[in-house]
Amino acid sequence: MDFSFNEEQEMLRKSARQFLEDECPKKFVRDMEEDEKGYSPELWKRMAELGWMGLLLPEEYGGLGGNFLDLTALLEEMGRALLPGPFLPTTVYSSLPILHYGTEEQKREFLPKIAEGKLIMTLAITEPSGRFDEAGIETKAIRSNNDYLITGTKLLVPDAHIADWFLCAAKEGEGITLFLIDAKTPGINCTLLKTLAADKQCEVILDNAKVPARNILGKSGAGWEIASKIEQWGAIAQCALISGCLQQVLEMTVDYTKERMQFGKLIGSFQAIQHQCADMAIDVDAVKFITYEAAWKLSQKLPATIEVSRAKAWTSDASRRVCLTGHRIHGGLGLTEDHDMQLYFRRAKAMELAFGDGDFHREIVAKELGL
Amino acid sequence: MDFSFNEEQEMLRKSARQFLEDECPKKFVRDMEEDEKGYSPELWKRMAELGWMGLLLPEEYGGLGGNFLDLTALLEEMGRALLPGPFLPTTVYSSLPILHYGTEEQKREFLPKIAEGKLIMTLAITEPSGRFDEAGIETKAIRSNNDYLITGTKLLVPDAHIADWFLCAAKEGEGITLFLIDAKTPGINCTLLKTLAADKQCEVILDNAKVPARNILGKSGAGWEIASKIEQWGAIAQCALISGCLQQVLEMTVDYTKERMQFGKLIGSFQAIQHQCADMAIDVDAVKFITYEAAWKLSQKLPATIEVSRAKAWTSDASRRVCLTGHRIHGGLGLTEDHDMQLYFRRAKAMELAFGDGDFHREIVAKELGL
Amino acid sequence: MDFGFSPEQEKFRQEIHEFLENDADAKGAKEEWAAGNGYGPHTWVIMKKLGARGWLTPAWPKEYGGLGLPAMYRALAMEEMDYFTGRGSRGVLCGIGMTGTVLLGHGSEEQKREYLLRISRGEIDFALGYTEPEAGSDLANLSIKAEDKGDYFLVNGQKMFNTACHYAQYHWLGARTQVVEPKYKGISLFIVDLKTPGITIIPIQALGFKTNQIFYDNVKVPKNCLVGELNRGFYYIMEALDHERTYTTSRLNGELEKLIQYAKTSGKSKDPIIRQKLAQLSTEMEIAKLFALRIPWMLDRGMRPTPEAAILKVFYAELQQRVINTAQQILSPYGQLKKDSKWAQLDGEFELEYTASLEGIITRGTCEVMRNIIALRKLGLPAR
Amino acid sequence: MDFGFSPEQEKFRQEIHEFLENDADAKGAKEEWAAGNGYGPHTWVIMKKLGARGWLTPAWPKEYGGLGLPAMYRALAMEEMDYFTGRGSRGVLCGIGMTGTVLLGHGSEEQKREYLLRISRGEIDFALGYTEPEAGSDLANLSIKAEDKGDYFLVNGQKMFNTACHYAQYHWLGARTQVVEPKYKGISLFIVDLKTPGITIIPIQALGFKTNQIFYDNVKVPKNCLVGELNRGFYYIMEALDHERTYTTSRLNGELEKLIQYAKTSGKSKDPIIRQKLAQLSTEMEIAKLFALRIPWMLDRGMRPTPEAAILKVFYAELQQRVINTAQQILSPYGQLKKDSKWAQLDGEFELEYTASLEGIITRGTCEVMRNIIALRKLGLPAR
Repeated sequence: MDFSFNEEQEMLRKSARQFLEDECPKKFVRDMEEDEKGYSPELWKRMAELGWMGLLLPEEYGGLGGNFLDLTALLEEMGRALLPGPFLPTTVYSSLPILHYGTEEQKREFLPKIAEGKLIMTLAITEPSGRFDEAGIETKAIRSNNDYLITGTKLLVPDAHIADWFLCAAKEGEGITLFLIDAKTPGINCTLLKTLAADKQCEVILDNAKVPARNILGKSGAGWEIASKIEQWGAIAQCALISGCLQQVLEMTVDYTKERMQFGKLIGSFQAIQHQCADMAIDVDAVKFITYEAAWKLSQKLPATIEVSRAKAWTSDASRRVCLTGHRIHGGLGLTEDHDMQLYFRRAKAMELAFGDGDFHREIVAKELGL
Repeated sequence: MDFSFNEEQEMLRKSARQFLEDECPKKFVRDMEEDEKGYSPELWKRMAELGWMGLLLPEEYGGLGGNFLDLTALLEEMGRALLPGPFLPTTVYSSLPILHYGTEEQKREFLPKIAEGKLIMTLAITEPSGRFDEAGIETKAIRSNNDYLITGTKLLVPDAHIADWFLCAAKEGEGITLFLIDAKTPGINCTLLKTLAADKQCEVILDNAKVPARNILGKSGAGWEIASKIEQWGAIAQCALISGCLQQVLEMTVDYTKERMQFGKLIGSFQAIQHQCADMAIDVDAVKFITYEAAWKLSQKLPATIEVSRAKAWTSDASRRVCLTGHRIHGGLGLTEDHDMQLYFRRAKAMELAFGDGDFHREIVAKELGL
Repeated sequence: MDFGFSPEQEKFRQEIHEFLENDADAKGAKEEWAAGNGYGPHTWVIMKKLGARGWLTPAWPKEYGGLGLPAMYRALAMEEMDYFTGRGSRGVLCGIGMTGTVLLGHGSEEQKREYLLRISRGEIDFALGYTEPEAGSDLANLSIKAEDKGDYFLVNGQKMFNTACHYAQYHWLGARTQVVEPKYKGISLFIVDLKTPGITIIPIQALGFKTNQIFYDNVKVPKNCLVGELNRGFYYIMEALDHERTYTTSRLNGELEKLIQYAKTSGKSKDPIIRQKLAQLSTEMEIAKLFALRIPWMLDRGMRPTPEAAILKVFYAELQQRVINTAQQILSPYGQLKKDSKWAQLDGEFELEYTASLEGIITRGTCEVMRNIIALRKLGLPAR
Repeated sequence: MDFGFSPEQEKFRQEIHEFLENDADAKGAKEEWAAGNGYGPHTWVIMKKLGARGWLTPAWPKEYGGLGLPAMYRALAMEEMDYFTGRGSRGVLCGIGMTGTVLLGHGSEEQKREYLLRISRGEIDFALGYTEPEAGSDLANLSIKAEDKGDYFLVNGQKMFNTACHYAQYHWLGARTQVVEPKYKGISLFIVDLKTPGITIIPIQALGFKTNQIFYDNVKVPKNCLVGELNRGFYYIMEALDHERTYTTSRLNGELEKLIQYAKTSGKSKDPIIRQKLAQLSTEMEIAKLFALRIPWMLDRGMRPTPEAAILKVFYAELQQRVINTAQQILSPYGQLKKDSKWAQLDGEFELEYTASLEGIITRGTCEVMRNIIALRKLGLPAR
């Protein structure tokens, strides 16, 4: 048993925090909410130089050979800073599946470019059904000689408007196939949606988009296995982001209770506030541990279905509780757009929903328990 | 809109409180937990003299012609006093169905005796399935000339061991029929179960118990309609008991916070305790209003399915919350058998479960909402 | 007991209902409020139309533009107006709820004549001027200073979150007229024309609504603008707050009804977990309704519903959070899409409400302060 | 990070597991504890068997009967013992957790020799003697008086809820040796032989367990029974309480496993609502396990886990309530049937637990006191 990050991870965390404090202040976060791209190519390049895009990739593809716990340390800092942009879509949702399921040719084509920060990718799974399971996929892929013609609507695709390539799930006969699709393919139409978090989620309509058969990731018809794995990785990555986000909400809130006077006292001396803060602290510790445990399992390449779903179930709910308490304690001030509290509150909702909310993951846990 | 009991109801409540404070002190409640009968025939007689057994019965059958709101006022006091014994089984579960669905002959046979306190009855519906719906009934009634032979097992039958007659649901073909059964009928075997609340719930086994066809209540095969109605009446009666019970837990707990010193202060001055008490008070007010509203609908002979289920759903859950907070605040003292707090805690559970818990009634509410 | 309304009450409600349903300005006002900006031109028109019928202040005496009816009628009118005007017009407006209530009880005859009729006719409104940067829950700590200069009061200082400043004509100002312990004994109330020289209004954009900061720089306020007695303002505020905490549930109930309808049409109502949640919300909504109606019922019996208003406020605000969260879950993942986005459901209402509803647990007394009131005033727990 | 155990740790755990599974006295002890009476003859036998193997105190130095292992081994041993001894042996026993911890740190060499070996061998146990009628959460308020009479301390007063008094040999007594402000600076700790003349023990039946009131009437306690320094007792108590709040989760987890199994075999697991509840409990149980293991992990790193023990206590106690209530729901309506009743399910375990579990939210520091500790000690919020 060891509940601490190792030295390298602590160093990564420390340098990431410093870097993001400098490069991703809240002003930048606010600007990116307004910005149409929603990210800074300049910052993207610098992150690539730090090796972040290739953190989980082997050295042969230009990566650092890190594991999921390394990633967790980094993501916690990104969550704390509310870093906008296509980091997860490009890395966890795209480079990881290519690394694990791609052909050698695909790996050589995509991974080094991703590691260098020269390629932005994203994942197009969700459809109008809003479901996270295989039955939710209605986009169709029809074989035509050496190509596929893909038609359907993908929703809430993160950063699709700036992505160079998509990893897209489509129904081929009774199975699901995953395709690597060039964003410039004719027949693809991308519309930015307007969201609570002002993150950049898109509608992507594919109308007979032609994709060469060699761009299948994994096996034809066996794509859902990969998609499930991506959803697991995605879920735990969201947990790590939330963890960093909530840690910051807790700190910000506790700090405020030590400054704000009401009724002639610091509000942090009121038992009602103390107990609310205590409950936040319990939630945050729980979020960390349950997330770390799942990330550790993944880093050890152990089966982690139940651990990931436990983490996402707990974290999704805790996220709402902690942010709401943060707002309660900050009072009117936290409601103003100038205050950071509302940034965290809005982002937390997007993370809660991404890759399934509490009820969704509890049902997976139930299945894993043999219920 | 009027949220108050009328003058007569207030008088009934006041006299009931005085009577029960004198006749049903906690020592009596404790004695009855140990007592095999679980009630006092002497007290039963005195309650009958006060007209309580006939409260809801018309004057022609020896009753007082009261309505469900009158009953609510009385039951709140019984809940407050934790009155043991077969009051609800005899009145709400038995005399009311006879009044509403019985033949004139049945009414004349049973109702005056009940009103005079000379007949104890109970309801035998629940079976080993533990369900509260029609599908839970497997006890069989087989016609044999002018009689029925009834075979099956009834569980958690309140006060069956002292009942003179049972109102019993059995399956006749595809329908359910209700029978009035003399407890002395050969083939009936009654075993007292041991329960958390030390109330007297029984297993009743019927082995070819012979019941004359004229003892059918209502129509053959149409008994579930009556049973549903009884379950509604039973549920709202339990709500009224809980309401009185929780009011007393609140008062007892608030009083304790005004006496108990810790850290040099009355514990009632700690904000954590204040907020817990405030939440108890909110719960208790909500229990009352949602219960009164349903009772009012019943007293007006308006459809009340959704109101009753809302009341039982809310009240069942609030009951657990309020009693648990009562224990939290009473600390170690409340855990001792000499303290009244644990009496309320144990009884509340039985009332929560009787006629369906929160989840069960929420599903009824959902159906009524057209979901 | 009686959980129904009288035929007269039903008729009264129905008249307002039909009027609002058919009036074009009512629809326009609804859109103005939905944008979070408060009164716009349609709102002013509809307020005047409502005022002309006495519906803004049915419980006021006829001489001041009311209908002389019991408080229960006021509740019914508010329910109808809230249901139609939608978010923003939660409960009462400052002019009717605070200014009107205090003036009726403590205003001079001159003030009553000057303001009450215009309020009841919907011609003017007031911006609530209590909160300051250092006086939120702790209202008694307010520090904006009003000095008695013989002919006038000289006011200096600032206020935060004075939401109606950008459209109201008057400021309903709580200011310090004496430095004294306990602090609440040195507060007085004033009516200040917002066009008085020296007043600066700075807009603040908050989650889902627009509010303001307001600065007083040597503002001269005439003597006759003092309301009631000097230094008694805090008592008046507390008294009237019981009115401002008078929520109506029709708007939130309307949202729940939309949600239930959405669950039915989308097929999500088949999910037993969602059924449980909606049934629970519907139960809690019924309780909130009863808590809300208890207030006018008590007022009509001459009782002061202080802890009961606190119970309503806590229960309503926390229920609102549960409704919004269940909505987000049922709409998931579409709940995060804004009103004017493609694929937004139910006109993006619950995206907006997700943030805008936060205001409910904080303003007009936090839930924590409300629980203190319940503990002290209803249960009689010791203050220290 | 590492969320697994080493092969040595697994082996250690397995040995204890197998021993307890196969030992007849372990089963007897389990029944004794289940009856809520504490130690019976089988318990004394099993304690000695465990003690002989060093398993009662694996983290103590070898010279005092320990195995000189890290605290993590103690946690593993406790987990196994709790799983098998069932309810009642929650966490640590006073002799091991409180007396042992304090003596190791502050006892005289004579005391260590006199008591530690006998504790570690399972030969003796201590009754925790802190709580008094007027000193529950407010331990510093204890008033039982120990007067220094030169040759001995003269003790007068009473204690409440001293659970082990009817089977332990010694009383681990916190008594007032000085009347002083702040009160906690006048408390000392003593080891008192429960057979000392002047001691009267009155049994109290509580929900699901037996406890005692104990009266001291001019009891003479020898000077060498004072533990550590005079008037430093409160510091020792606080230090050791971090140990007493070291819960293991194996017992509660065992209950949850039974419940999950019951849901499967009874078909209730098909109900989506019950699936949700069990999945949630299983998630929370995992968190509780990690919170529990954090304590020995910190102790092994020389850290003092005060707020972390408080987090564990709150989370565990409140989780226990949720487990019991979900059990009642799943077993409904059979959950109310007692162990020896016809139709009782799962041996009536959850009927017993429904009341017995209440103790968890109250004793060893209420959840409220724990939240204070988290706020002050972990988050650094101001005390006043």
